Amino acid sequence: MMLQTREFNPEKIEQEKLYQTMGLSESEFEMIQQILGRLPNITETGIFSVMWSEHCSYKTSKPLLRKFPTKAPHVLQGPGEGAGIIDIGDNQAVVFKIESHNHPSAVEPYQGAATGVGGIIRDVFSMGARPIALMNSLRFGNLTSNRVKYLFSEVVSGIAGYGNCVGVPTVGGEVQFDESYEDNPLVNAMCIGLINHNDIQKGVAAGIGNTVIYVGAPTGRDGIHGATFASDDLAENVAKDRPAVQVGDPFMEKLLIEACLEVIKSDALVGMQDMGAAGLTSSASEMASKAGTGMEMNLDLVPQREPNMTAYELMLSESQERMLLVVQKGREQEIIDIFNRYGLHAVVVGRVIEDKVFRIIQHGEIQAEIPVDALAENAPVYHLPAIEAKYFQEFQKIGNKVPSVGNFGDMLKRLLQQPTIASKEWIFDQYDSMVQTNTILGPGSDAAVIRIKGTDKALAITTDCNSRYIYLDPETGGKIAGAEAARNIVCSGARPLALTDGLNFGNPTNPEVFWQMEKSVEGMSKACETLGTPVISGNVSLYNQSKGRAIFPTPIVGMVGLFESLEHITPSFFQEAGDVIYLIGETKPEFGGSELQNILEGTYQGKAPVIDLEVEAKRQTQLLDAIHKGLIVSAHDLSEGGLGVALAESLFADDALGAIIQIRGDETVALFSETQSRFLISVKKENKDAVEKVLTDAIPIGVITADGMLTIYNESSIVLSEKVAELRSLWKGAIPCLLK
Amino acid sequence: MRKVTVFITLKQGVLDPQGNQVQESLQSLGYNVVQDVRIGKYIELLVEDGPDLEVRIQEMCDKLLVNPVMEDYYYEVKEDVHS
Amino acid sequence: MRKVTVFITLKQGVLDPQGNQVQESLQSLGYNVVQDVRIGKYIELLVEDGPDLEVRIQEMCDKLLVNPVMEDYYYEVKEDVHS
Amino acid sequence: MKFAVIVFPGSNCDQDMYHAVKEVIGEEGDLVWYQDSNLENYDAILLPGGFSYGDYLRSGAIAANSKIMEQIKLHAAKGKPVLGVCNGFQILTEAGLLPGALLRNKGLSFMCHQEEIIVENNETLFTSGYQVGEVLRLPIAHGEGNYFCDQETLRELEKHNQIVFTYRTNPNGSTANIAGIINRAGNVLGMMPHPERAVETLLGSNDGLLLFQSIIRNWRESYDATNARI
Ligand SMILES: Nc1ncnc2c1ncn2[C@@H]1O[C@H](COP(=O)(O)OP(=O)(O)O)[C@@H](O)[C@H]1O
Ligand SMILES: [Mg+2]
Repeated sequence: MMLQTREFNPEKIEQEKLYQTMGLSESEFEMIQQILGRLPNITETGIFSVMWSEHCSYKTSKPLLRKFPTKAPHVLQGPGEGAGIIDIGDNQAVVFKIESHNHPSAVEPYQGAATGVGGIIRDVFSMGARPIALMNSLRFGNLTSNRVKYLFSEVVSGIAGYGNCVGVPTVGGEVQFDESYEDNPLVNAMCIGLINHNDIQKGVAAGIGNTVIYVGAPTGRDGIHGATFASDDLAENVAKDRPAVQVGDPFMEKLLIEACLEVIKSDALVGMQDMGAAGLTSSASEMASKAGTGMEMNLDLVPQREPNMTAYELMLSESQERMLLVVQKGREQEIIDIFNRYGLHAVVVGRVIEDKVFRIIQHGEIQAEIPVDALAENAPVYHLPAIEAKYFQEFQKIGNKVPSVGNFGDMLKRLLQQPTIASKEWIFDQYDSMVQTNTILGPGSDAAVIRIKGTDKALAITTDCNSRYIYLDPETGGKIAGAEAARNIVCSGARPLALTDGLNFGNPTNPEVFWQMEKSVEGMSKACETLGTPVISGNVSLYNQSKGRAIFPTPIVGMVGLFESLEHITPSFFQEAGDVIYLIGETKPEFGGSELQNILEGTYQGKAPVIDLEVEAKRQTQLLDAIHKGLIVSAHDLSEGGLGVALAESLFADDALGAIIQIRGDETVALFSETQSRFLISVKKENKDAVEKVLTDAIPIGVITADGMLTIYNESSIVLSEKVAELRSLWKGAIPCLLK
Repeated sequence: MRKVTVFITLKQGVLDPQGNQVQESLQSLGYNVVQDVRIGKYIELLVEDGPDLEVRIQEMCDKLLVNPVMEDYYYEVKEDVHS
Repeated sequence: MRKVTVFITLKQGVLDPQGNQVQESLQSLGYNVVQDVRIGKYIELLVEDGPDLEVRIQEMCDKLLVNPVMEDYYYEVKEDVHS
Repeated sequence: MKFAVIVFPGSNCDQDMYHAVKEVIGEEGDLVWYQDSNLENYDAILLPGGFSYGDYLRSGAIAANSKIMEQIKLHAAKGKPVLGVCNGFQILTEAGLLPGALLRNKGLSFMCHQEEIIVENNETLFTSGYQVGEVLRLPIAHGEGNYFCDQETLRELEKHNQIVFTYRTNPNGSTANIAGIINRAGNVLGMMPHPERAVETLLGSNDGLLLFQSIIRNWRESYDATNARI
């Protein structure tokens, strides 16, 4: 959209309702007139439209976000800043956040994913933290159409291309494939940083008279209206959004990381923020609003990539790799020198003023003057109606019946080849998961484990969200998402600390969609409360729908846990023949939203598995206790595909190992039900008594062998007996095979 | 058999970090005469001749070779190649 | 100001896996007429005009733009560009 | 012994290399920014991995044209050790300190995992601690590690025993499975696998440790020899 400022005078904007094409409603336009006491010009209208977009203002999701528990003694920074911060002792803290880049990735998957990674890294180092790990959570349609395969492989290369170049290891993630994401892939990236308490940096424009400095890439015409674009139905004709494509420059970002982390050490720095969605506009107005000041900026000083850029374009551009700093007046040069040493351009573009307004000057004229709080704080908030979805009421009436499975061995093989279950090696082999030499367990284990150099501590990181359960039953599914993330952390031997959430939904003005949002947030909140993991940051991505069809509700949980000792690190794979295998938790016939249902019925219906958060918390506490006592050799949680899949996965580290397992009752239930709050552990024979004392719900189900076979009995009859090597090669080959 | 060359460039306004870096490097090597660098792709195809050659080339570009979201292209049909 | 275009190709004998893959994809899209695909670089330079223009271009190619171990190149000096 | 780890804009394994040399092995070392070009006081130069200059144009090409390379060439000409790992290897070939070039991986994707690396030559100051035929588990992490040279160069490399490391199973299409080569003089080694990522069992392998220890031991021996002569 190339708007020529001159052609659009304020009267015309009002009369022809041009503000609507920018995503502002009539009542919002009226609010703007009241705030300004006059009609806004085109630049001002643009500024309001991006700042009041869902992406920047959370105008429809704010009431829901308030439900999340956000406080705990170890929370140093909750939601509100670039990223949240958690204390991990010894004057150290971890900083993390997740962010979506769904719409850009649908239009240009490589660059969309790459710039998504770039953006979340900036959120973390702008707090003063060194980025130490990346995760990603992806959703695509079924890997059958060429378009989906293209989106999938380009998104993965985009994440790799950016993350590998900046030198931050991508240590894990998750991906699911379901039809509902066919036209609306989800690309959520999470970044984790490490910081010393005294380096914590906030995005504030404090101190009247202080200087505003712009650093990084020059501003171009790319990504104009990216923020509003991210807040609207994905246009069926993506062609018209083409000019919105932003190209990432990971090399520039790497220089920015190093330079900014050096600048942080200088007491001349007052505040720093990255220019994310809505670029200059949001960073400047948010920094001023947080400090209770105003800001004046001269656009003639802003580095520009193209000639003749208008104020409108400069303020709305989403060019990547840019930062805004406020530094003490008189000390600009020392900061500029640091950037120059890294080959980066840093220029003075404005100053902090007393008037709490955001004033933009270009060519000697005031182009915009807006009260800062109106932009950053006082955006309208909507309480949208929620209606319990019809499909949900139908699903609740369906009883739990056990599907019939012919050959259990064959079914296990089919399950292992389902792309959602199959090995993700094709993805993570493309990521540098080891740079920075801290990765103890990289992609491929339940949670990634990163050591903290110079200490005996380590972090466990995971992302999880089974959106099928959330679709069937948003509240239960929300609880499961929180619980599953904690489960993965606990299996690795770490204590869950806190989480970041990435809320991806359809159009919130559809009351059934809003109901999904509300219920899943409530479910997640309950899980957070019971498991003691506050929410410290997050992101909302709405309007993920096209042709009137919304994605499955997908509130992703990114969780971080702490190891107080490296000795607690526990693998998810079986380790040695002779060890005893236990299943923690009883199994019920629960197939709603299961992978088995997907295979047999090609759809999801019925009830989601039930979850009792108290039971979940008890088992997690007991397991962690047993791990800390040194009683557990390996631990893996049960998720998609149930016990059968978990057993196979536990054997995939070493072809030589096998297992003999004894199940009871209905084989289909025992092997493939997706009952929650279950774990698969292996222990030394001599520790059996001690284990049973601590883990009150643990039932011995078998033993690890050295024969490379997975053999499962029910009483005395063989249910299945398969070569581990064969299972493994099917599991490993499934995704590459689908992409051929 | 025809040799076809396709020239793919980044659309105007699309950032070319690679080109920018090469320009800077050329300048630091003393080539201050270089005012701008843009880096694109150069594809050589060997295609069987036929009446609809040009139509096919355009189709191939639109479907696969060129990313229309970010790139522009033009092509040249060159000499007969005897195979 | 002159526009200079540099065409860089992989030397004969150097494998071009990307070209091969594109060829395969074209064939699977039904373009069996495509017998060979080679992918190279296409660099557009904007250079101040001068008597030794061509010498400089060759120097820049030899020093930085092209790696003679694996690449060949040719270039064209195009129209005057008014700046 | 004093190591210089050269940091180019975009290097990203510089800290890892430094950590390996300094914290794990306990030797002296500095991170040297590419503009601080006095390398005279260093005994060995380490060119770390990463994406110098974003890998733009060709990986290693722009760094190979930077001023500090003159110093590095001087250092190499004196017979002092130079080790280039991954991007460092790419820089060394681009700078002409080692023959050949590193092309895009045959499979076109970046790849990162542990590989089995065979020691082909242990008569170098970098590998004297290993046995010929020994299999090392070392991580690789590269998109352009496909070593290429023409037949003539390959014969030369073979003839002078310059192939130091090969892959047990070729992951990237490299000519003759080459994972690392050394110059004729035997003091400049380039390799795609990352020994600095394999110095602690906690992270999966310490098979790279002996490489650094070989450099140090050989330096000590020649240092002692020189001192004895004086
Ligand atoms: N998009 C991705 N990026 C990086 N790693 C991934 C990705 N998807 C899956 N993985 C890795 O593959 C392994 C298996 O993932 P998943 O099947 O989702 O595990 P789980 O069901 O235990 O959560 C995990 O270690 C995870 O980190
Ligand atoms: Mg798991």
